[in-house]
Amino acid sequence: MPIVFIPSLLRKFTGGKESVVIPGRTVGEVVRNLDQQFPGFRDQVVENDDLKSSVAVSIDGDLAVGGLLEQVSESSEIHFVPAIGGG
Amino acid sequence: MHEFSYEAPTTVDQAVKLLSADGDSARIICGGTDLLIQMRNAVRKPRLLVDVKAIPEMRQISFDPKTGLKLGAAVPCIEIHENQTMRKYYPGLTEAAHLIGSLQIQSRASIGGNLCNSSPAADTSPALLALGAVAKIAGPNGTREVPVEKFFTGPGQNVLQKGEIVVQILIAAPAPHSADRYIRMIPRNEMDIAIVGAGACVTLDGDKVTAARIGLGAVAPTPILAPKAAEYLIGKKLDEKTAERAGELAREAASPIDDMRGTAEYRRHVVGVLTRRALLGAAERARQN
Amino acid sequence: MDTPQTHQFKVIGTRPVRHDGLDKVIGRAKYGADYSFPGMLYGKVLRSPYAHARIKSINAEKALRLPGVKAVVTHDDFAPQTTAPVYRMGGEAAVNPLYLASNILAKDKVLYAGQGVAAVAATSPHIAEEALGLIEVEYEPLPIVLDVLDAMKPGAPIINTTIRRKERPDEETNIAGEFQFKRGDIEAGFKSADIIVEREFRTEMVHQGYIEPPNALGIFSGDGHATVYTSTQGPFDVRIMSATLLGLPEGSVKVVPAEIGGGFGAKLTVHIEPVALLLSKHAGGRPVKMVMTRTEMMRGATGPTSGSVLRVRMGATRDGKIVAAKCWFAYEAGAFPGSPVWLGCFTGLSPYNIDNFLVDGYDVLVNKPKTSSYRAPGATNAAFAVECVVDELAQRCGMDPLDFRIKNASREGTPSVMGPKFPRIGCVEVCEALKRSAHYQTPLAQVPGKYRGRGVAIGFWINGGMQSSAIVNVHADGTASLVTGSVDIGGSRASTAMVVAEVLGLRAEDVRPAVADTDSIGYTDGTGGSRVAFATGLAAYQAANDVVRQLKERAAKIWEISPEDVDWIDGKAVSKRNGVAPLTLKDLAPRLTRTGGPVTGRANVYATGVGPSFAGCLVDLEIDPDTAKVQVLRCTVVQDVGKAIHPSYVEGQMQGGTVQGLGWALNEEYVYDEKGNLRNASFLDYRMPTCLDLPMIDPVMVEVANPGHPLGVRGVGEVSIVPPPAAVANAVSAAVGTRITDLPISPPRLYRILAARHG
Amino acid sequence: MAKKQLVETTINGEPVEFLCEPRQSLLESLRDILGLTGSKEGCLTGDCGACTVLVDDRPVCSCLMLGVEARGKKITTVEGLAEGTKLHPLQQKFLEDASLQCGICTPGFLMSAKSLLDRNPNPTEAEIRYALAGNLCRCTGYDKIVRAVMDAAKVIQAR
Repeated sequence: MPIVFIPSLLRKFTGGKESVVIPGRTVGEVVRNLDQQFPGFRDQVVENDDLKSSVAVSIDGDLAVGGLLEQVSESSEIHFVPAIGGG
Repeated sequence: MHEFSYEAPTTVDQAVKLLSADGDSARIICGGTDLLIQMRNAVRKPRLLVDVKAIPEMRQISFDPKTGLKLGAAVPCIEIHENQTMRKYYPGLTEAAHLIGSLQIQSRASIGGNLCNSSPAADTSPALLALGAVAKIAGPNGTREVPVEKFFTGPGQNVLQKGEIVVQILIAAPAPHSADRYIRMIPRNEMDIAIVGAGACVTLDGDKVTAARIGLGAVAPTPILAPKAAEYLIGKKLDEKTAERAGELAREAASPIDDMRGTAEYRRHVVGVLTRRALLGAAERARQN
Repeated sequence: MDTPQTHQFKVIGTRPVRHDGLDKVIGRAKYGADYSFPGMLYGKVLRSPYAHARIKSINAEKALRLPGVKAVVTHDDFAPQTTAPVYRMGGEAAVNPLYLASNILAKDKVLYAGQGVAAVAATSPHIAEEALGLIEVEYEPLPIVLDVLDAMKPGAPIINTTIRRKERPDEETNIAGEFQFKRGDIEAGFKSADIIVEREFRTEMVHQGYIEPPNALGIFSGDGHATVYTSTQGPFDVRIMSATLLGLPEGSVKVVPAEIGGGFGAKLTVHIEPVALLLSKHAGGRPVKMVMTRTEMMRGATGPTSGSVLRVRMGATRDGKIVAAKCWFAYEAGAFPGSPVWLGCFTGLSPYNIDNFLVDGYDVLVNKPKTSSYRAPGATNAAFAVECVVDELAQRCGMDPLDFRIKNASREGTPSVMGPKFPRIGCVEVCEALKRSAHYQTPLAQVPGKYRGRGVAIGFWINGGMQSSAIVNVHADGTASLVTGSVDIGGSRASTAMVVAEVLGLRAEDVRPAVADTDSIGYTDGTGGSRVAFATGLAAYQAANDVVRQLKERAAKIWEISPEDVDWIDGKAVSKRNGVAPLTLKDLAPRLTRTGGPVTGRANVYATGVGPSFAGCLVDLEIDPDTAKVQVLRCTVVQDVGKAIHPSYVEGQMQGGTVQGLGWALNEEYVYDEKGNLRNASFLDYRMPTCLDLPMIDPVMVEVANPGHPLGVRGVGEVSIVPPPAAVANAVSAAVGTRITDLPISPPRLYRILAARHG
Repeated sequence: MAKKQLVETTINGEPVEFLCEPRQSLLESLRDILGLTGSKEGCLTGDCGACTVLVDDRPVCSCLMLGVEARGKKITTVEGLAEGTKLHPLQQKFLEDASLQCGICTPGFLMSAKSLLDRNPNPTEAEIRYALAGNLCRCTGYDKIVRAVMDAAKVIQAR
């Protein structure tokens, strides 16, 4: 099952857990499953059925360009990170 | 920019007439490197600009070993720098002129403009003070001569009356074994306004100083002389120690402020450093004259 | 194995003359301000003299009566805006349109001196300027807060009364955002440390210093369409933001990107484009040209980058292993939320593999301009603090500063501060190249009467990918053209065209690159985040391969074989079946008509596989002990560039970023008076380096291929600005024996340190 | 409105007449009246040098000179640097040495450098840096600009 790393400021939703192993084939499914286990988590990262503007997802080190639709594998490492900016 | 009209007279008389006729709202343009910026910022709003660059006597440099220098107030700084007489007899003033802005600015800016803009930080003013220069002024009531040390009355202010023009800068021929030097402190290597400027002119008899003048910029509401520092040196050998002491005395003459270019504390310190360096530099040159 | 490092490229890695170069050296290149249209008006913006004030009334009657004045607009002429985010940068960056509109033209309150209040269009720029003086604005001044720490204190003047911290919903605050990254057990980490260094650092706001004033020429058509000509880094960003502010559908706005005279991040958003359109709309559709003055842009109309307070505590074992780090960063957001503090939090410690850390970041409102991006935004501030502490740790451990860094360096598989593991990166390689450099191998000679010092620092930048589109057209004469949506700010037309030339077997000069307007090319994110050579390069690569696929079909047709039996090798179609002579693009191009018609390749990418980049800076300098003036004597910049497509322009990025960093280190800063007025809003007093202040900047390119890109390319635009301030501070510290903690290290500042030391 | 004045001047070797208001700078006159947009506006305070032109063979910031002051002068702009399609060695070396990135400062640098090489065909690096100190570039760090001027000097000397 994929492993999700919880951002520091959201760990209050996961009882302080830094990472959670959770089933899911897409980022959206992973988030839904996380929310069942840790109610309120979804609202921290999702808005209007898409990732929040301030949130990006990294899967195995690469940006999940498909957002919630991005597929994840059984061995994926999933990180929620702030959205990018640049000069 | 606001609206104005423009005239380019070819004689001083015409210029004086134009300036007198248009009340307080006429202004001379020479290099324009300060004025146009002030006008863009609406700091000055002249209705008439009188361009003096077509007046021949204001564009000439003439030197006579007896009577000294007549420097046209409108001569661009770059021409001063390129002039062999200026380099030989007034190296400090020449280097001050060559420090103003970039080469682009020096192609336009003049010592007369630098003087009349009357910025406390003007580079050529301390050099002129050190040389005991005199401004030859033409006006509706004829001409008069004002020593540079009496020329400034405040930041951006001077003794010029309505209709008056600085036509020439008059400087005595350098005495034997005398020379001048100008140094400034800027954070970059070019293109800055002096945080402090120091001009020195010394005359030596053997090892001893027989005459000295020190002009300072950017450390008071106007460019100033540091007479106590200069007097201290008379009769003394100019070396690191006496120059250092003169620098300390120059510090006492300064009344600097904090601004975006530097702190008062820093300025007070650097006055001493630059005075010392300018004096030693002038003395080194004087020994060769 | 054939890798980007071993492959024998024909075009990539060479240094051809850039395609747009000629127009730029003969004065023909058209920048935004160079466009003119018949009947054109000129727009100007009235800006607030107050740093914080309520706008009680705006009366434009007198201005409108001035002959030549055609329109006056204010915030209320924009379409009504909400705080619901508008997405740009491919949805990666959200913009609050109410804040955006209010920053451009203030709504109800002005929040910094220099904020737009009203705008005028007139028949000449001079008349427009005069009209500004006739607009009567009544202000009610409010208390201001300028210092970031003051702004965080309870009881500080509140800049935006709607902002709350999550855990304190009832309290008004200037803290607009909080970020945290955490790993391991920080207390245990510090307990295991033999040496701990803790310092507080400060930096001031700095400006990008692009030379070209922001400009926009807006034409509002009667049919509801609008066109903007502008020098922007992000034409599609201008499109969505202008459309939003004017209440138009996105597709009805066309943005024509002009040549751009520098941006460094500041021109990724809109500043006057929507105003030019608004004025055009109110002036009966006449074209309106606007060009900002230097004073306007310095005062913050385009946004500087943040000043900051940075507290760093790091611990290491005696043998030089960093075991714990704690960072506390507060960045000035300016008048609206959105400093790059989280990027500082992310990047500062990322060069190092540290098991225990805690990084806290605060985005803080102050009555200064809304900050905007500046080359590797947020990273330079953080690296300044971290790299100074790392330097001191190395010193206290008695280790060479580069050996210390190599020992602790992040490598492939090291988790970055955000958590995801690094792919193949070149942090160690950069440090090693610095060590090997002739510069590092030559000791710095001391001279009597001067202080001399050497300093080193490294830096990290994440780089961007995002979306790009590219079209490659094949011409009958055997040349090709490349059309992209990426504004070329530093030579990217050349590098992307070279990629196409490499694939198609052409010379660089046989591929003509063009930057298209927003109607003529698919969506393309802005030129920022060091993404163009990487992502638009990838689109160009794929579009060229799309051409190759079609050329193989044409060759197959000519040879009467199946396309599967055709290879494309070294720019030639080669038959697998028999010994027919290969066909080049030049051979095939005249035969396209009879083999199926024109060939166009296209690609649209949302690029993944971004390769982060590292750079290092080594600097020697000399200090005049009497005046405390610092002179840089020698400077070397090392950077992992992945694969340098056009090495000259890669070097140029490295040198340019380094010099911006040196300027930041030594003299650049925003100086405010107590009323919040910027005192040095000019190039005279905002002291960027001139060429007389600098030595040659020696660039050393290290090529660690990015495994995420077919050519090994990494973004190269930004990271070089990150290390220099720390490198300079470390060099000054070495020279004078006192640790430097504040930027810039200007003569008055350094004098105070020297004077205190001498007592 | 202050009366427009007729200015007779020589620009890039051609006699030119134009009408301008006294408040229009030489830069505005070149760009907005004569359509010579090669000279760039960067600061309007004489600090960036992007508007540098030669007036009677001396470098001048055209933003700090009035159009009416051009009367009787010989003005050279970047558009007059090449001879037809034959580039000046400086232009050629700026291209070959990759001395421009965004290119906005390039016309000003070319004019300052031309002024230097016209006076001093064999300048040292320090002399080049001094002569170019009135021109700001934010992209290149100046390295490749200085090198191009050195390289152009070599070409000129070899002639």
